[in-house]
Amino acid sequence: MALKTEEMILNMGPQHPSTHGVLRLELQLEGELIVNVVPHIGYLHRCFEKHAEAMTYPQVIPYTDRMDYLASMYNEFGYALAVEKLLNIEIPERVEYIRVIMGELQRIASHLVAIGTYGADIGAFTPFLFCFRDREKILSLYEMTCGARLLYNYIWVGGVSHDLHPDFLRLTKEFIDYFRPKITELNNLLSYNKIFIERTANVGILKKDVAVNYGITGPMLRASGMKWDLRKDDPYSVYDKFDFDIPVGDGRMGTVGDSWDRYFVRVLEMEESLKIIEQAIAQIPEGDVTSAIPKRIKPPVGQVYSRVENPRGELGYFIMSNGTPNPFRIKVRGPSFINLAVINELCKDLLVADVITILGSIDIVLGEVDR
Amino acid sequence: MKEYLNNIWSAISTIFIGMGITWRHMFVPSVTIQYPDVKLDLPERERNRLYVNMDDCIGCDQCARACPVNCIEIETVKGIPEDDIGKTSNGKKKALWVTKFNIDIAKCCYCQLCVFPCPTECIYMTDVYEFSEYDRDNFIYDFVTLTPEEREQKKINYQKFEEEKAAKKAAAAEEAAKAKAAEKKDDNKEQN
Amino acid sequence: MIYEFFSNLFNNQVIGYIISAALPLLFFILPFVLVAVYMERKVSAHMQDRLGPMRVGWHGVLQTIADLLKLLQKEDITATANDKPLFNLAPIVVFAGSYAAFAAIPFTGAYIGSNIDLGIIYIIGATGLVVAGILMSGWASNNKYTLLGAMRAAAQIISYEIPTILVVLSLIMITGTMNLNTMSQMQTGYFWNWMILGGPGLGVTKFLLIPFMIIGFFVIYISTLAEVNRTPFDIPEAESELVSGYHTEYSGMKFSIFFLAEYANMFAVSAIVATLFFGGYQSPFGYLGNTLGAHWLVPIEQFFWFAIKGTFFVFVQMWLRWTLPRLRVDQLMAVCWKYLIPIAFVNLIIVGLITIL
Amino acid sequence: MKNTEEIFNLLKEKFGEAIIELKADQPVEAFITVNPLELDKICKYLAETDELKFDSLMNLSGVDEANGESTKDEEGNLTITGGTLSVFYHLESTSLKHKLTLKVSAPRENAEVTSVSEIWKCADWHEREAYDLIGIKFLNHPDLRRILMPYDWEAGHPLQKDYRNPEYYQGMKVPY
Repeated sequence: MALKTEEMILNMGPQHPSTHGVLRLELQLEGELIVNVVPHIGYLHRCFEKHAEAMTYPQVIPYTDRMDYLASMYNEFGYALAVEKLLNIEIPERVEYIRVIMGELQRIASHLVAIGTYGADIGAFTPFLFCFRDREKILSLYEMTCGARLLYNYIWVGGVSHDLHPDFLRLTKEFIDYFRPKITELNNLLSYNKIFIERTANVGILKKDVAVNYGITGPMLRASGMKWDLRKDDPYSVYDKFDFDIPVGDGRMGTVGDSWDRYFVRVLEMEESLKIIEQAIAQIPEGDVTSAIPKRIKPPVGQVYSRVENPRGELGYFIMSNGTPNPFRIKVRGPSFINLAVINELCKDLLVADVITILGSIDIVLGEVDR
Repeated sequence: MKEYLNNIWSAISTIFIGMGITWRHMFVPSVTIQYPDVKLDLPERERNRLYVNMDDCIGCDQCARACPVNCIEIETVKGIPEDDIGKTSNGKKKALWVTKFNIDIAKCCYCQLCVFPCPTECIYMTDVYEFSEYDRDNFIYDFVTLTPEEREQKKINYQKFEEEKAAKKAAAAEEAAKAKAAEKKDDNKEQN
Repeated sequence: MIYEFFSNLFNNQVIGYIISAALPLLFFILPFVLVAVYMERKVSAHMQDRLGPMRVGWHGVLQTIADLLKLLQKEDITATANDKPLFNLAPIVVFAGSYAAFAAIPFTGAYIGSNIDLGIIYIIGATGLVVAGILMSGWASNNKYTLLGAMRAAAQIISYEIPTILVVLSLIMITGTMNLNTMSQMQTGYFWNWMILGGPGLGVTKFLLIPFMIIGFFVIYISTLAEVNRTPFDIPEAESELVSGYHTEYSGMKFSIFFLAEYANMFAVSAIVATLFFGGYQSPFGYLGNTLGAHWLVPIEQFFWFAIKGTFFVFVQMWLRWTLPRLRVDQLMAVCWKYLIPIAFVNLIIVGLITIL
Repeated sequence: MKNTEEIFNLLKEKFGEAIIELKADQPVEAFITVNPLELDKICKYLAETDELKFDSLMNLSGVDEANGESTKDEEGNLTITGGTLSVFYHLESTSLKHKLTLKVSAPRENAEVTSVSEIWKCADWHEREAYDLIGIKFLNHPDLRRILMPYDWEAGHPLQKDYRNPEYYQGMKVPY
């Protein structure tokens, strides 16, 4: 008969270096083994959805920036697409290309943060700073285009606020040439490091059917071996014009769907994003970018659910209009919010250190979890 | 056994590869910018502190309505016919005295939504980003060029003008009413 | 040696004890820690394409002193739920443990705190006190994170002493002495007399020993790394998991004593590794003092070489820290029990067989 | 692959009265309104039938429709009585690649909807959020607590159109 001992409750967060914000995890421990994880969220709750009800449609955009602050561009992208669907307006070709270039740069920037902080969670601090160094370059490109580094308010309903800077395409090409070797270096420094593999491989295995049932999307779902990417499976904007692969987890270092796969899918996705940007730069047409922006946005009565493939997964906007200039209801399906819900499933019977590993591999942004 | 030796080998080799990378980086020039001494060149589209060129402002309130966080407060008083409020740089004649144009920069979210609707392009974002203050009240920027007394004066002027106008109107209305009443009486009579 | 010098100078035993005990602290450990903290910051910064401290003094050289002043001024916080006597005692015990190790380390041929015959075993024993201090701090803080950190530290340090001792044992078999000063003296002359290259003397034995000495060096370097809680074995502090492990609750001067002990320990283990395998204070190319005939120069040269070697190994520790991720608790134990101990043991047997030859 | 109309006919045949109506005249999205108390059965059928196979719940959004009688008191505070609270379910099949929108409406005063968190695990947090912000109770939900607001928030459900901020929360002033 096993000796029944008292469980220890360890309160991880809201102030903890590795919870990526103000997330509180209540860990029930048996020694250092985890029996149960209860996440408590809402410390960053601003009720974005209530705010949005008092705003006009263009005024909501700065607020969407502040949800997933590491992928602001993509939040705007999703919101603009949803409202355009509701209004049923045509967008100039050039705008679509600009949006795709911006979105993919944002994906790289966001994944760099995910990868870098993941390294820092595991204890390797140097890759973290290398990633941030490269991310700065992307942010400088953004700053050149729209004047802001983090919260852009660049993609508007029907267009974008500024045309590209004359130097933008040249500098982006330079960035791509600069960045390719850095991925290799990152792989050598971190991804293929034996200690890193030991820490992440076979930890927190997420099975494919469980992932779908939990509504997991994005790199997490792909790491579980499912080839599902809205850019291919439900193409929006001009993504159907590009040739790129969807990297999936193959369990190279352990089991399919472990933390290493989740990490490595992000690394591979950065390369795919570079490919998309290269193609988009080659194909981008000339044209006006602000011509389709409606003067007054007053959608008809109705509702729409529109989704995009955010760096973290499926970002959905449910917008309900009652015919006034203010949205009647906006509900955001944040990928971090849904992906975080699975943490209890992943952490069972692992060690405290693995909670950090798994949480890092989920890659949450608390601004979006709590909205 | 093979796995055992393999583990040892892969651990040692990857550690040495990693050490090689960090060693090389010891001699790579660093990317740090020593901030207060050296400053980055900001691009021309930089979005930082808001500035209002009051010479051009016509007090149309469009920026305040566009602001998602309500950080702009504008109050205007209509000019009386004798006033010369001036012209904007694109030749429009102003009709309003702006008696209050406060921007609470602490609330501002730097979204630039106020810049685009402005008809005279008088509100814009500058590249000034160092404006910390010790007191929160100092963040409320007052852009109005009039002195407080002048503002009061303009209000009083307008009120007087309004009163005069109202008095005139009232007088006119009274006369009109009288006339109307007289007419009505006639009408009533006729109907009767 | 040094004690005799001072007791003769002052003609008083007590003063001699006190001065000889305080010398390494004042003249070596404190300056070394100041330099090492600065070095750690600069090394990490340049590895990460940064600049590191640049403001205080030329290239920030006075940054550590500024930090020290800051730490001295800080409020010494003690939570109400702390076990106060233990809480206050713990940093002192930790520092005493790592300081005691310096007593038997030969800095030069002319300066060794206590030239005892059991030198190396004494050092390993004395540093064991650090574990007690860490456990005390973890328990007395009355915090779950510190407790987890302390438990991990205790398990880790005790386990990793085994491979250390096994490797030390193989060296004792070759040299036949446990006195670090004697061991250093044996490796005199040129660098091919160092233990890593088979030790003094020529013959088949020397060349047979070289590969096993290299293996032994790796094992002892890794296990001493674990003993001083440096990455990749820094799980007791594991900043991203346990906030900062056993010293989470400490602030101000008590925290800086932990800090001091950590860096002192880093140098102590580096010095041991240098003494065992790299000739201790011996110069690799002979002495300038001997060639010039100025014999008073030799101890200074020896001290110079000793500091260089010790600092080099400290640098390697930093280099590893800023390159590698951290292991997990169970993996840490696996590295020790499944890899290091068997290897060290086999190494010991083979070295033993070779010495019989 | 099936469109909403075909699915509506299928469901009507199977569940009869529980399927209330198909609304396709609005822009962008057609949706099927169903009975809130039989939702779990309908969803189970949708998720497990081979020709439908809705294995993923994309989104679940509660809506305060504010279609009741609204009165304003002298301070301008809105009070709504009557009307409905609704929930929109956006379902998707990852294998058959079709989508479906379901809507349920429950009376505002006692909004009760059967939970679907047994069928799709991700509905767990979605439903908690809808309960927290709109005030819809999900029957048979394993753990229906507040999720974004503090657990001891007593001032109601903030996304209701007539929500009012409390003066104080635990002794702290709420409107700053």
